[in-house]
Amino acid sequence: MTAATEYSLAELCIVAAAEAFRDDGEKLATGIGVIPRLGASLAMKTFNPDLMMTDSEAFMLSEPNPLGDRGADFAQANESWMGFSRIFDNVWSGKRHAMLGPTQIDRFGQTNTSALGGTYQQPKVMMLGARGFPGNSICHRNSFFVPAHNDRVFIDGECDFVSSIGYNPARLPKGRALSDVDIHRVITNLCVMDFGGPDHQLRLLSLHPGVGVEEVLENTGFAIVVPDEVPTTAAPTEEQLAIIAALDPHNQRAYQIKDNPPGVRG
Amino acid sequence: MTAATEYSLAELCIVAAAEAFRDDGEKLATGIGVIPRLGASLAMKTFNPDLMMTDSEAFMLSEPNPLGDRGADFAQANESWMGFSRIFDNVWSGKRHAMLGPTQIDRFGQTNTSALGGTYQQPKVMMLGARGFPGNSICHRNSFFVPAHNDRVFIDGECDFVSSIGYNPARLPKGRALSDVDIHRVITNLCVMDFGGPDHQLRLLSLHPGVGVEEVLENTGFAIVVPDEVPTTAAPTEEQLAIIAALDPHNQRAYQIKDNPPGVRG
Amino acid sequence: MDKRISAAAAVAQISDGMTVGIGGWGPRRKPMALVREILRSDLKDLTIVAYGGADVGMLCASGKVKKVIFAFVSLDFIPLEPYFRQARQNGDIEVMEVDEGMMLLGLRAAAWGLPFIPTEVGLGTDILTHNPDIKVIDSPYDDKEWVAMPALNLDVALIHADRADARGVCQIEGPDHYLDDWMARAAKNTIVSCEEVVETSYFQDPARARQVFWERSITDAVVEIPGGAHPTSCNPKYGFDVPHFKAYNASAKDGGFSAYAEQYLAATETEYQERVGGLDAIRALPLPVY
Amino acid sequence: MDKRISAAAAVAQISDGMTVGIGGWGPRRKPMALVREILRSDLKDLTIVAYGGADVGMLCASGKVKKVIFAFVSLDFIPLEPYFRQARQNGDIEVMEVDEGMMLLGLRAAAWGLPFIPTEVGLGTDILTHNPDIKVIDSPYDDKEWVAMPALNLDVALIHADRADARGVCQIEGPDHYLDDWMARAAKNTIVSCEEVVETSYFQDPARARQVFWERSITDAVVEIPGGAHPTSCNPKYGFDVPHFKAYNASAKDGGFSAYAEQYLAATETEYQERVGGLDAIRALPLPVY
Repeated sequence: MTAATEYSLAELCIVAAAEAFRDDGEKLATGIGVIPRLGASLAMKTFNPDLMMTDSEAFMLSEPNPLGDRGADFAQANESWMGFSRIFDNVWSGKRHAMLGPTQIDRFGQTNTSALGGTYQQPKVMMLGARGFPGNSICHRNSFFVPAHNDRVFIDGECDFVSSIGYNPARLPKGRALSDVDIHRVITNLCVMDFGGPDHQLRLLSLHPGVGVEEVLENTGFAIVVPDEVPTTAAPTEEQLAIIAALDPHNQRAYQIKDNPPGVRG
Repeated sequence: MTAATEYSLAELCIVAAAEAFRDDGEKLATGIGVIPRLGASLAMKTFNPDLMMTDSEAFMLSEPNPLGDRGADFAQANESWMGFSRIFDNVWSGKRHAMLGPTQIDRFGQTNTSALGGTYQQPKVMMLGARGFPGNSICHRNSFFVPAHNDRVFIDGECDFVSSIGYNPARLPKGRALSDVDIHRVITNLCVMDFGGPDHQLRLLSLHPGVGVEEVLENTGFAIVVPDEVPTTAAPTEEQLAIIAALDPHNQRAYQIKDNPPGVRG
Repeated sequence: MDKRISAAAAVAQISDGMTVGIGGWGPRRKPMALVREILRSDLKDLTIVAYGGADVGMLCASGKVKKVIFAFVSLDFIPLEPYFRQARQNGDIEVMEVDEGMMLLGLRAAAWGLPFIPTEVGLGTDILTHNPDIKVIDSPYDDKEWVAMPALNLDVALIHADRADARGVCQIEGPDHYLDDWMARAAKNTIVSCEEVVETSYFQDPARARQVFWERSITDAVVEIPGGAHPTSCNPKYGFDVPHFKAYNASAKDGGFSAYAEQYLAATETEYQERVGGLDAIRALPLPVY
Repeated sequence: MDKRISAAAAVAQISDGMTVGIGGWGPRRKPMALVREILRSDLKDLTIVAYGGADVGMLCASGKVKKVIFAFVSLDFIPLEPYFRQARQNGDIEVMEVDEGMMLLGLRAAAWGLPFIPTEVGLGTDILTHNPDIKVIDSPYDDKEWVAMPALNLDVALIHADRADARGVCQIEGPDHYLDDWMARAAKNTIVSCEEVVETSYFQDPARARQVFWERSITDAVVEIPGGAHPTSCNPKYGFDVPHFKAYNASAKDGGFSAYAEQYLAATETEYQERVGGLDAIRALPLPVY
């Protein structure tokens, strides 16, 4: 368990993402995008072998698939059929932890994947749509990964379209508690956060090496809780880097954060 | 199409049962018990090849299975998986016609498969339970086969336990019409009937050869509609008898009506 | 995570008064060894949810049952389950009698975390008369009334599978898995007995992985009991035991369940299997023809 | 019953203003040849229900669409569908935006003849803000509020399968049938295009019969169009056409849909396939790696 000295910011984020899945036990870990997926895969390959993962198509795997072309000889480790219709049985059971990257995140932890600006009938920018975010957010644990931490993602005010439920008391459904919502970690290119502040405020948990509190505050469109002592995000170990390299043989991780910076700021 | 002169009452009933499925088009024909199943199978093999039928286990068949041991070489003609869970998708869609034999049938066409006498907490005779009758009766077409037509089956008064909805105005659910219920044919060892009388009264459609109207009336616990002219139930053709024999090679049909009487009363 | 435990340890997870769903259908693929382990226990006041057969009959006859939630209880070729019948006719048990499809909807509601699923099934019948707890509601979209079939939330589900790995990946190889997936998903604690524990690599073949009907996170315990469905069937491995069921049925009129239990139940499943002819005899039982 | 008809005859069964469900998922196994036949028709004012991809984009771009019921519209490797985006940003279409699982529940409600299925999904989000027709109801069993996801009753479903017989037994051989079974069951009229029409005896093998996800009574028309999913995938036969999708995406910025249509659509599917390289080229498209 030797801490590495040379690693990319993407690799640091992958390890931080893996940490988010540490205590999940036997949940379906769904990482959408290269860094979340590698994070979930790293967790499953190391400290949480009970995690479940799919091939992003129709089967559950007992070993995560490496990313990208796997060669003609590769045989994936199926353990059960898991087509899209069955995914919803899993979502609604709550036994899942998804990590994905919304376009907007507001101070309530509400997110937007749907539309920006204009009116709902005629948005300025149409995006993906609500996808499964409404269901994910109310049924199970979620984490967010943000490759470019800025105040266009962490916006002042409420999301233009609220795709996922957060900790907004004004939107609390009858008979439910805000604490039913489970936003676990928010991992960005600058830091790791959670919604563990008073009244579910966004809270700084760790700063990536070389990042200061001010930079986080400047790039976040709303107030966050900053503890007196903010640790530095743990560096990957050499063992973790080797596993990440094996999971991502085509180095897709190098293209996830602008300019693929090193993990420790120069 | 030669009308047979020698045939059993069971075979007459099988042909009458087949007639019940004539105009169904592409429905799942479910005949519970030897005579209903042979009736549905005969219909599928002759005048309604569009009928669907299962192997009574987990597959839909493109050709009905013969009854009983089919020999080691027999390969059934699967056309789709149709496990019990999928049966309900079919039931709720309405594309089914079931024929079965309830223990009690009352003047409303309500039936009882559950319990007789005593109290509901402590019935005198516990039977099968409601099974799928509540769903069948409100979702799709049903017919009944009664091997022993008497006033313990066709009871005076209402069923001890109403397992299936019928034409009882007092039980009509809000927003529905009695004509939504579709009890198609009632076939007994004496006659063929339907609920086509005024206000959905049970009505005599045909008498089996040698049976008189009086015998039917005496054995029915409530009033039925008797048209001025009551035809005789059509005799099987030789072709039909041959198909029935092929569908029932072990002659299970001989054990369905007490003493296996001939089709034409002596 | 190794979920393998003994039948006794599995049954020790059940408490008096719990709601227990039992997989299978009538005389088909019932987790009978687990049921027998309950018969050997001190458990009582259980609420049983099942497409019922001898599982329900035996539990009723041995005084384990407070309430049965059922659409039918039947041995198929012997239509009326003798001991369930006795229990009903003696007024020994509470019941919630529903339609087969209503039971499925209740299990799905539980699996999906819903309070109910609406249905027209049950309207106009005595299902509603005798179940005042099942509510009839209006729809916001039409002028009809609808039965709000309540979730059947299970504390425990008992299921018999063909194969499982130690982590709870379960395969049902037979032509039908019945409603077992919904029983498993509706339960807080799903206990699966199986004919054989296999390595995870067994499921790599997609054809086998397709016979896995729920995620391993749904399975809480795996109990390896070859022949554990006897006297019910475990198609394709073995059929149900017709002579045994006939003797079971006859015992209701002659000696009663205590005589049946004394003759067969025994202190362990191994001894039970010896008394019914041994595992090879079970595996040789012919499949039923429908 | 022989349900085989031409694509033109199938599309002639659709009327202006109908609600049309389209199977597949994003760029995967979409009945694109049937969609193209709609593009060639005079149809208008359609309401489209889909896990959407280029099917939705093309129909929007060609003015066929009044309303889209969607959770997403995406080409996956090109996340944002260019013409759906244009239609939204121009304010050209009405929408009912729901969660993916809500759509599934709406299809199931339609398939099961229910007015709605309750769910917690959508609570607290703008799904409800912008869909005042989706009602929130109380449960008779708890003190919570629940979204009553209304049935998505389809006039027509369009689906692409691998094989079908003339009577409408349809096989989906790929690893996932998506929600196509629910689209088929939710529709009054289910039109299935397929790679190949086979004899009924093809399905005798239980492994093949297991890949049949709805009864033939659900299928109303069978249209044989090998390669009919192009440019979307039909796993295991072919993958989606990445260069074609890139050209399609680029056309939105350069020439618009009319330029795309002029280049590719043509008067017949045969001519379309010639223009995109022929059936052999389609069948040679590599499967995507996820």
